[in-house]
Amino acid sequence: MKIHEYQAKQIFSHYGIPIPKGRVASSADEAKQIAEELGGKVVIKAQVLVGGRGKAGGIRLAKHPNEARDLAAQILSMEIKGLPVRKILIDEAANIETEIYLGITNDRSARKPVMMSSAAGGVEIEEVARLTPEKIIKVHIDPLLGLRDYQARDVAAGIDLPREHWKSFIAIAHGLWQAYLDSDATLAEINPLVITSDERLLALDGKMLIDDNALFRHTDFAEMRDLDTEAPLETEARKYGLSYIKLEGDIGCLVNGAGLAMTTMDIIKLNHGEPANFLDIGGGASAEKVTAALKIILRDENVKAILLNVFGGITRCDEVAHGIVSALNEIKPNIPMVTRLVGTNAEEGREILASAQMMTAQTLVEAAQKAVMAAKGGIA
Amino acid sequence: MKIHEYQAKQIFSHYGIPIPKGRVASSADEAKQIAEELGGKVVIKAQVLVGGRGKAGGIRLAKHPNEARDLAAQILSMEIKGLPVRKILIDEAANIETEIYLGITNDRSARKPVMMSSAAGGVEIEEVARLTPEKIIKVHIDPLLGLRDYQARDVAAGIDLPREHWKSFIAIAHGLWQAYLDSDATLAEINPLVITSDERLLALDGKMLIDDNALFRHTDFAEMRDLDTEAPLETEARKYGLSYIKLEGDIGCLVNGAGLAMTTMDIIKLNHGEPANFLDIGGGASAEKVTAALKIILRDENVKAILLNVFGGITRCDEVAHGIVSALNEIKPNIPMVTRLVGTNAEEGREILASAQMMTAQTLVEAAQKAVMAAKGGIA
Amino acid sequence: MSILIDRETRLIVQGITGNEGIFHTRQMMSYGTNVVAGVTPGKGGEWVLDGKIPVFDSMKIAVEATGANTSIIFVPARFATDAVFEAADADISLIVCITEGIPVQDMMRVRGYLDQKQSRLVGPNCPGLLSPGKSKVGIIPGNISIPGNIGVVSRSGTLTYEVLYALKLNHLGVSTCVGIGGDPINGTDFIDVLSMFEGDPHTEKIVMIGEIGGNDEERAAEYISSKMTKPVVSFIAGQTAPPGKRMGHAGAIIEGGSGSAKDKIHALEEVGVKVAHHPEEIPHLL
Amino acid sequence: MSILIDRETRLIVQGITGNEGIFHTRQMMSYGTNVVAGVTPGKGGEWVLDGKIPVFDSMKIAVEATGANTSIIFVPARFATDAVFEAADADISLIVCITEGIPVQDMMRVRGYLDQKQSRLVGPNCPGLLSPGKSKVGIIPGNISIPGNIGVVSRSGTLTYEVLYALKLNHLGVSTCVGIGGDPINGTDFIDVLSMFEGDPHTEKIVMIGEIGGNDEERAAEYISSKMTKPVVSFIAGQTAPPGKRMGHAGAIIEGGSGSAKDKIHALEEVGVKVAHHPEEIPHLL
Repeated sequence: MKIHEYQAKQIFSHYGIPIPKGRVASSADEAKQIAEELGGKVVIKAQVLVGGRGKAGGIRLAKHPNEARDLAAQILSMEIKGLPVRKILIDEAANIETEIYLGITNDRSARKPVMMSSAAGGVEIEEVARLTPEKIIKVHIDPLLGLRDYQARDVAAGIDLPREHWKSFIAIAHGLWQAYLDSDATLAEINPLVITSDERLLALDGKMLIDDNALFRHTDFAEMRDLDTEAPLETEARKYGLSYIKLEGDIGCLVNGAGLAMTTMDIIKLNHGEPANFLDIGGGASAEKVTAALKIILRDENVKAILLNVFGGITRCDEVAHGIVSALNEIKPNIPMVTRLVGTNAEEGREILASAQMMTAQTLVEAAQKAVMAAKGGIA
Repeated sequence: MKIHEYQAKQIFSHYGIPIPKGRVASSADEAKQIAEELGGKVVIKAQVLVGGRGKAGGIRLAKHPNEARDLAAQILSMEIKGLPVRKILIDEAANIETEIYLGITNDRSARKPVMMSSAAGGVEIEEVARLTPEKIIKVHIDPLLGLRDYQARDVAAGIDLPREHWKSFIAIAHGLWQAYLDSDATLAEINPLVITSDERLLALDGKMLIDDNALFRHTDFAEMRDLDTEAPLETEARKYGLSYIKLEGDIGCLVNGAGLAMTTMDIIKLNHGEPANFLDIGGGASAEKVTAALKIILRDENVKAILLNVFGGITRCDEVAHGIVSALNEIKPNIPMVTRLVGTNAEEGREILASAQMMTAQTLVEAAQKAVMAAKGGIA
Repeated sequence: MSILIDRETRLIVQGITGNEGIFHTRQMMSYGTNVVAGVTPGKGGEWVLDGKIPVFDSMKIAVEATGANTSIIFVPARFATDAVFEAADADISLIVCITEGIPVQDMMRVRGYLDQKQSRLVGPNCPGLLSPGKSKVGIIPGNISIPGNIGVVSRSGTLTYEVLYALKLNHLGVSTCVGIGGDPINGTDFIDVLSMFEGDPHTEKIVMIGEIGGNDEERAAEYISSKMTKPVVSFIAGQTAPPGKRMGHAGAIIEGGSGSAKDKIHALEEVGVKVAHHPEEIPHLL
Repeated sequence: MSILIDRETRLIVQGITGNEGIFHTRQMMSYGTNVVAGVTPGKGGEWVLDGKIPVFDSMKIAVEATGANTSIIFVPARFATDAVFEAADADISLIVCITEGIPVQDMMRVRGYLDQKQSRLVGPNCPGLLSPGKSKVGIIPGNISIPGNIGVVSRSGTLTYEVLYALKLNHLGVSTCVGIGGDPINGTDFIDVLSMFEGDPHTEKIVMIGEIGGNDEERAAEYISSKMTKPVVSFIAGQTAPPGKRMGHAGAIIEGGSGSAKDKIHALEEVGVKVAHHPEEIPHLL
């Protein structure tokens, strides 16, 4: 889960990381008032959860409160990469001498957190990694021991930070580690961490991703979820415990299991169709879950056919078939559906569906081909 | 460093461990007022840092505020094992069903913290360990991982705690672990942890020892040190960075190094004398340190002779000798002194001392024998 | 022969008294797995499954009482890491964690701890293991696979069942199927299992089922190239998955430009691994 | 021969630019120890001791530049554990920590970590090691001991010097003297050193100097009884120490009725170890 820059910076500040004076606003008048409080030059930053805000004009410098108001109004009326700007952050402008990158993320291969830093701050770290990987200093952190002082120092030395800033940098590194740890973050990033012309270190921008699996111990974060960042159907699906991701195609997919759901999409594509979504209904396949899933798929107007692919393992296919029939009776979709049931009691399941006049398939490939044909109007 | 029961219980409470309602007082009137606030039966407990308060009459039950005042006055006028009672804790009286012991300490052999518990609470754990060791449940805690839930549960099961109390017990165990950890304790102990007649767990008494070496990160604890618990000369010595412990004998010892200082005491005893103190002046042996040490030894009125034993290693013995002479010139002690200098430049050192008309010795045994004789008036 | 589980497996079920625990314990027992005990804190002393299986309060006591060497975990995510630590500290040599939804930082600590121990963890967020005809420790349906000489290792659940079923339809049997789970950090990875299959005389060919996210498949490709003599056939799910989106599994995400199916397939084909276009093609590549 | 340090020792001094660091580095170099570098964070690039010794910012860089295998730590207590972690992570095989006053919980974490590593820690709160005529890594005066075949291991500082000096006066030489330090939890204990002496062909007899507190001496007695073939002579300081009082060393305390000199002497004599009444008696018991 992503949280906004202003939220990340508030967390950083709690851990002693210096951030610019500033506040969040949702109207131009508020922005003007904050600019007055901050006494002069401010930076106005769109709070949207996509990269490239700056290029899109979502970050602007205002030299006095009236300009702040005008620019705020302008930014608040924008959409950036499809996301409306609902909030803006008004920060005191800083005089920047140097820009540094400092972040902590999970290194899956090493199975450890890794702290990364680069003297090339202000640029996305993936960009630096691609162009000048030698400029990135990495240290792996022992998950049982935490960040050691000497590691933070090695990072400071590695990016050739002037020695007079080591002490502050090490304190910031420790703050970032503690923020990452306590927040169950999968990414905690300061970019840029700047040295100002009056020789202070300051976290000008902040980004945090929170582990969805850990939200049970962070109810405060769960409330921070910005629903603008996901399709409304994704939000809806989450309520039913369904894992749904909207795509651009026209064949709705309803599958049990994440790997099989991805595979179903892949086979549709392989047969020259386009999946409309990823949807994993999880273990079992109760009538309620199938019903909820079908409803969500049908709300996507692009959908021209549905492929329902269930591997009956522990759950028996005849039970699943009954679930499907009962769901269909409730919804009565008016688009073609192909159903594939495999595994335990698949034969019985298929008979139940056939009597309900469903298109059925035995193999994955057959199911995909039938769905593609149905979406193209081949079967009506 | 020991801290008082009321201080330990405040810390415990901060970590969510339930403690009785109560407050500390230093006068009988205060005690009465607190008893009134607590609305009835209270326990009045002398806050002195020695065991056996109860037996000495330092813990009393008062049935109403006036009785509380009288008993408080009585306890505040006591001395328990030589320590004056300056503060009392007034706690709401609890109806006790069961008494449990729960503590965490450092297991030196295992090099890990160990949590210990016993259904025989209210008794000193050493006593339980001696009489019925099988009644003590121990779990070692991984210092990098901390106390695990399952370990706390195993302890609860191990002492046959009724299952309805497991959840509270586990929470208390975690609180105690966190208190121990954050406070750099060498012991954190709840004894007794009681089950009340209304089925609550309550930490009735608490004890914490803090690692002296960790006080640099706990300035708040350093202020809690109760100077009543150490001889005034020990407090004085600490100011000079000297490690001094007062004993009952008459031969003052001044030695560089803790092991050698203990050995010097041992050899005095072996030669039928009695050491008046342990004193380690540490590395080097500057005139200032020798002077401070000599002054402290001389303030002990029992001292009839002084044995100064210095092994010159890196420090040259002639330098040490100059330090001694300069210290003697300042203090001019009027009791006999035996000096033994060994190691680097010992010969030169002994010459300097001889010209200052000091008794000198070459071997440890010789030095001890001369000091013992001097203390008995054999040399004047 | 098989790897990790066989007729010598003596299993404890952690969280046996929950719905899932009791259901799958029954399934495993019907399959012939030697379930020796269950553990549910606070329910020690009870007996479940028609009085056949004793329940203990703690792993330590259960292991002492039964000499178990394997455990399977069916407890909710917030308690699951503690269950892993408890099993490891009770010297269980194989711990299988079915639980989905464990926070990734918890798993990093678990790995940091287990790396000092003798215990192997399989999972979490996995369907467990099946050695057809011998033992089942997990939730893989027993009837979809027959004994044989193909080793199967997979990050997925039902997709694995598809593959096992496709193999069975083609009369191909399996030595052991290991579901390593769909989380970004798990106890056992492809390389661990590949090396065990390489060392197992009864496994002749291997099927490796990967998916988007991370670079376990790429590292496996390197390992196959340098260390494996047995043929490996693979399938990678998620060729049509969009970047930046978590596809059901916590670990199935293309991020920062890495973890795509394309890269994985490329890496595998580079070292001579045949990569199937879809699961039903796998039997024909073996 | 000797144990732990010899002419192959390549030493880094952590905290070299402090007063103690520079003083003892000079002493070690005069003794012939091969000091290859110093580390003081923030002073990398400087040269000390008449431009002979380079100073680096970090252990990693210093080890890479010099191929050091040993380090000695002269940094204040609040930074000393970090210095130990840094040395261990730089794969230093022997770390000698002179620093006194490290919190005991810090040392428990250090031990917990080092037990997973290849690095051995000697100390903290110790005088270090001396292999007479070969190498000195620590603060033991070089001139009070001569080469020979007696191994010395001790929890104490100046008391050890007394013993070395008494041996020298009796023309008895030493293979290696190891000061393991006076803290309750340290990196190397009596048993570790005894086993190394047992395996060292040039060590024929051993002197073990204990003191009150803990039960390292008791455990050593057991070890001597079951594993040692070489004679051990001992001395235990603190026979007159009162219980409950910390005698200078953080580890020298009789608490909860255990750790008394009497118990230790008894345990050692039980297994045939000759225990001297005072240090000057030791040469005569060898």
